[in-house]
Amino acid sequence: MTDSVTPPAGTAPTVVHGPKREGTPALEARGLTKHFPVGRGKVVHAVEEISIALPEATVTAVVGESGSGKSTLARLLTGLIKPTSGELLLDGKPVGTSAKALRAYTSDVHLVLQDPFSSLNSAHSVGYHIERPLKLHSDVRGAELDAKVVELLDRVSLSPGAEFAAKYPHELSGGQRQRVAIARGLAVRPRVLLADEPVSMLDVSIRLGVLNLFDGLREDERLAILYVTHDIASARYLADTIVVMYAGQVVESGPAEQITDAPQHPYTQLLLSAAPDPARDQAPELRGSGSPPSLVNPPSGCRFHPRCPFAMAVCKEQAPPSLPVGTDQVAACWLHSPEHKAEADAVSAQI
Amino acid sequence: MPLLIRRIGFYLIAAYAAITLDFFIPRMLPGNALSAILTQMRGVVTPAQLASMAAEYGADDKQSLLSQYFTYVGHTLSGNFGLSLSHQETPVSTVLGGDLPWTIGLIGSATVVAFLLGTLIGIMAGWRRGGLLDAIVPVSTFFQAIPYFVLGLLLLIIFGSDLAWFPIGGGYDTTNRYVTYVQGWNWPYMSSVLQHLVLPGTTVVLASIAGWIVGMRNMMITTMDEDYVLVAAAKGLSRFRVIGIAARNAILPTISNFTLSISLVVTGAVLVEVVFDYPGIGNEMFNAITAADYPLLQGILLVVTFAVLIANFLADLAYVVLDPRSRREA
Amino acid sequence: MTAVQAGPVLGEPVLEVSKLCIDYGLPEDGGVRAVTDVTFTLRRGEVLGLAGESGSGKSTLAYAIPRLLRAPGVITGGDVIFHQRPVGGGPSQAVDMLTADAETLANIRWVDLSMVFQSAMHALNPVARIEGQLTDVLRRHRPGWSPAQRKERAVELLQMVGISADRLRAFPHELSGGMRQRVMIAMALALEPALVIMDEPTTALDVVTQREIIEELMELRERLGFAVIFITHDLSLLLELADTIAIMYAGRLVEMATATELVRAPRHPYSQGLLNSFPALHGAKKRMVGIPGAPPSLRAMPAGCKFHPRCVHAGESCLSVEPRLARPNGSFSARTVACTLQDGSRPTPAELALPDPAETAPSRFRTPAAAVPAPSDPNQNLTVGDLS
Amino acid sequence: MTSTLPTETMTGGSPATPAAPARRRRRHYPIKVQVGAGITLFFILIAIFGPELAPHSAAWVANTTNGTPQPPSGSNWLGTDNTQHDLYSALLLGARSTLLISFVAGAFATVLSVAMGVTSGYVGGVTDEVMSIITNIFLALPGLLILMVILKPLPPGDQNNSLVIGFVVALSSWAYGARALRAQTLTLRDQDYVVSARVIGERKRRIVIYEILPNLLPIVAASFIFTVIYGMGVYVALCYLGVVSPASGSWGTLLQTAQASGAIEANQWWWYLPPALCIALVGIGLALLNFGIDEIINPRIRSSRSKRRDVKFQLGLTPVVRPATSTVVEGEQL
Repeated sequence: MTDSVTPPAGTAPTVVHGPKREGTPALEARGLTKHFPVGRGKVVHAVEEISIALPEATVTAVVGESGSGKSTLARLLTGLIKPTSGELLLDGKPVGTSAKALRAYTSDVHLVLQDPFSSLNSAHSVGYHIERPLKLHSDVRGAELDAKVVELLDRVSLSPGAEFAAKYPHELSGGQRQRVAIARGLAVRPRVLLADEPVSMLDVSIRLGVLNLFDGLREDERLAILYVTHDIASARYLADTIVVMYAGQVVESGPAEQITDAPQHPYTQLLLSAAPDPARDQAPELRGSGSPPSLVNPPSGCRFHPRCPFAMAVCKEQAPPSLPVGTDQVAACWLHSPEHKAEADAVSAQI
Repeated sequence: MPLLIRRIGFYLIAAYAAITLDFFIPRMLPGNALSAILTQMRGVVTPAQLASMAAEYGADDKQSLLSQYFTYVGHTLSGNFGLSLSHQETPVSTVLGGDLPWTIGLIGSATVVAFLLGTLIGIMAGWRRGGLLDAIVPVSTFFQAIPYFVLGLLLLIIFGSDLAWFPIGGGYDTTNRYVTYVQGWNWPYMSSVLQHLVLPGTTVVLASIAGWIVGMRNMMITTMDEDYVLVAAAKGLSRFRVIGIAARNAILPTISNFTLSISLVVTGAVLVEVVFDYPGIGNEMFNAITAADYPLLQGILLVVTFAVLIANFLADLAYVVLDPRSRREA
Repeated sequence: MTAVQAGPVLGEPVLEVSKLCIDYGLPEDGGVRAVTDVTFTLRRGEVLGLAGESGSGKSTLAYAIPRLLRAPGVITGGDVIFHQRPVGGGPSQAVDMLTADAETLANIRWVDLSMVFQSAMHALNPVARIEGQLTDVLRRHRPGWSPAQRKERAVELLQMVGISADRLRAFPHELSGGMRQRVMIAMALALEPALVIMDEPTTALDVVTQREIIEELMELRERLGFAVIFITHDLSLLLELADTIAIMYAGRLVEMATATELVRAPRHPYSQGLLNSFPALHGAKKRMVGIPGAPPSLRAMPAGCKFHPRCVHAGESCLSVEPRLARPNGSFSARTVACTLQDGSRPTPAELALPDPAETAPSRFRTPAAAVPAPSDPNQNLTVGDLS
Repeated sequence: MTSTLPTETMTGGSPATPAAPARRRRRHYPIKVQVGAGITLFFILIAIFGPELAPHSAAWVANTTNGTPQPPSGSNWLGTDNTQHDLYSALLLGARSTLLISFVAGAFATVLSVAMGVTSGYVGGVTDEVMSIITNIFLALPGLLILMVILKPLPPGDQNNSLVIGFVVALSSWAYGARALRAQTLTLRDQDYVVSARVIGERKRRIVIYEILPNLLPIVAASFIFTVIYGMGVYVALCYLGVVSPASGSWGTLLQTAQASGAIEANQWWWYLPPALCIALVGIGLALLNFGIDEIINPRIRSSRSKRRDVKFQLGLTPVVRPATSTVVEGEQL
């Protein structure tokens, strides 16, 4: 499907995932790694060596199963949890570690969470939730502040804004709450919006409304959006680029439609064949079985090899580098390495 | 068994804290109070003993506080609590040895009865919410809201003095001049003991049962919302099996909340002993306070604390046996 | 084990629900109506998909049928008839579930009608071993069996869902999410019931595990011939596995049709909106809109058609007249829909008047080809071999 | 007394029933809360105005040479004690110190338990470990007995200082509330709205005060009431045992003198019964209040009452009520 690729022999260059655009990305992460200690010297290898760039006015979808580290990645990008190693660059400038720098960072990067029923404090009104970031990060006060709150609510289609500002979270539906959460994120004109499964707890019929809102914000606000999801169909719908994560690592990334139409990593293929698809009239063939590995003791080599039907000897021993497999598309899989081409062909032929 | 190891660690720390607290309590007393106590003892004990006691309380400066502390810890660990002043210089351990069986009998029997009965009522009240038993729950809480000894007084007034159904005090009958009891496992003595146990025992049961009932009822209601209980009903299992499955799970938090209640029950029961003039630790404590018998007080405090810790440990053991999840590796 | 009858006897009804109404709270205490006038018939071996959003009453309906709905749920009208096969064979007997006493229900439950819950984590007793939870139902309903027989059956059941026998001694927390759900399915099939009600059985699972379990489940259904009521909010999944799909909205059935009919030619604006809420996995990207607004609250139901506030086709009559479930005007299929756009009183918009698909083939799981692994479709599943 | 306090097992109601109707906000407080509040308020008023209402001062002695206590009469509503003091006045006068110490103890204990519990739960880590161990030690120690040892030798000045006594009593009771608050804080800390507040850059202190504390209020209230009940029990017990003897007298002091003078053996009920009943009533009033709060924290435990007594809700046997014929079908009762 693609021309044969020529990875640089012997070296494994750092591959930066995310949409390819000219200029400096709004947010860039270099070599982010997070290990959570779980006692007795054990650590959970939640996120390993991920470099990702989020240019403005793009949507990057991070797709993976539960426990793949996609939510941890989103939280690392907020600065909420400290990475074990790696660094964040906002508009090309490294983010400082001082309290002041972190506070400034919070005005540029916002996170929308999954559960609309717990992301708003039932003790406070909708207006309060939207005022707070404005009070923290801007000098807007008084009537101007009220007007700004109304304007923000209107922008997420909660009209009339003044009426919604006076309501309490329990008076809103799930979709409306999620819009409030987004409006709060937009309050101080952020550069980056991180959305962690923002629609998975909403009713099916209102999901698209929220996804379309993100889509509009990408253009209107020139936001760099990271969309974390387990639903690859919605990722394809919304995102420019899809990044597939497995067991804390990126296994494949590339333009959204390329990933869903021509997945190159066996895990992406497994994920796609398992996804519900009304258009399908034949039973899908699942290639690979089992469940994701423990991240305390991740498998050697490629972390997917115990489930991979194409696994070769090298997969158990050496972690694969990210290899180009198409235009702007990379897959971390030995099957695409020229050195292992013969063996890969043999394995594929057997299946 | 990481849970159990953690808990044992905690009990060791708690026991150590109790011993240390016990050491400092007499030393925390205002200086005058301490010398007043020593003065008061002058006639009671020999000068040599007085000197050693002064040393023990840090009233003499010959020993450093640290070495006093180590001497004290050594004595305590070997069961040597010193001499009781109000009991003709009997060793404190001997005095407590005489009192303990009474207290353990009272608290032990009352706790077992309250736990079994309360849990059973709680299970039924939770299962049939809004039913007849459920109406008992607020009533039982009234007993719980009244201090133990006030409840004891009320029972004593009604059933002891007024109706005279039960003796009003003591551990066994000492007023009947026609019968002399031989203390031991004989019927006349034991029946008198049981008769004297009824009112104080009932007081402790009444005062503590509401905790078990309400705790178990609320946990039953919460547990019955779990899917596995509905699955049991959907399987066509008998009603008693369904209740059993719910109760088996509901009892776990009740057991882990044992810690919250046991020290309250013990302190409450100690006061009940005073009301009923029951010959246990509590009454001994009351007398020791009146007589300012500090060695005895210290001994009682330690014994009661250790008893509470041991009871907690038994509850932890029960929990580990009953909940397989607590046996999981971290 | 007794041999299973050769294939399901399709056509014979196993469950008949008519005009079922369910409230939360008694009418005297200000209860609210959650399910209104639901009527359907389920035949032996049929897979009925019940789709709807949260609060649409789909779970309420499913739990009320075996009368397992929790307080304050009350059944306030209608009939539920279960056709029970006697143990020794012979014609089935109709059991009125709503007048049955506790003992009759206990004897039907799990023997003829079992359930699989959404979260296996919560549906398994956390303090009991898997073995005990599999055998207690045998001890109850197969009193003549010896402990050895029960254990043998438990092993057999576990192996049926691909779990090794050594997990019998395990506690639920020692199993993975997928394994727990498999145990639940094995448990539901322990007595080879005629009907299994499944309440979102795979929603809590990851997509790969979900697919594995669905495939396994449908294979078992093919082999054992039980009927299924499958509840989910994921219509796209349902379209793949159900024979018939019932769409619920605000406590009412708004459309009922075969899966093929529904996906190719929806008749109700809500069904169409739902179908348009799932972005496609393949093909050209197009902007989709979903359905405006949000489902109504049970306490503030609009008058007339409950969907009219969100419906782009709503007309004057929709505000006051509640449409009845009926065969769409001009359709020759057995499908039904509750919408005035389909009763001939108003012109039907083109997108809701697509012709019924010619072949009303049952779901792909019913075709013999599905029983054996199908050769892979190169357009669907790209293999690595294609790349170079 | 495990259940007067919300414990960690009772935290959080899950949206279990998928289609459960939205609960209507209750405008009226449950009857339990109304009665409880009424009783409590009544005694608080007595505590405030007791000295004004009392017909006689503490020093007043009945004009009689009789050494035996007099039963109630028109002049002495609750009779007299062996020194011929008016017991009705003593009861009114004793209310103040009894309630004052209880509420002071409750207030101190609540402040302590909020400080310890919320800090421990929110900060986590080693701080939490150490604070939890301290809390658990205080739970395991027999507080009342230690209080007896500490308070007995206190000089009379301190014994009459309600702040000192209240604080010392609070020391023995704060741990219960701290444990419940720590557990709830742990749950709230991971709520998405707290995470969101951190994301927009809110400071720690503001998060604790504005985001977490408002949602802890029912538990704080429950733990306050619990410690007031506990504080009253402890204070009355200390007076009854003679460990503390306040100059103004308290209900516990009344009980102590009655007991010491053999009033129980002599069946002089007017001496000991009124204070005992008052103590019981205050306890019951507060317990009723706490009942209401418990049901607000955990609505599932509410004992619902239906207007139809003939319909029984039972697990696995959904009732069938057909309004047309009004016949109720259900299984046998348990």
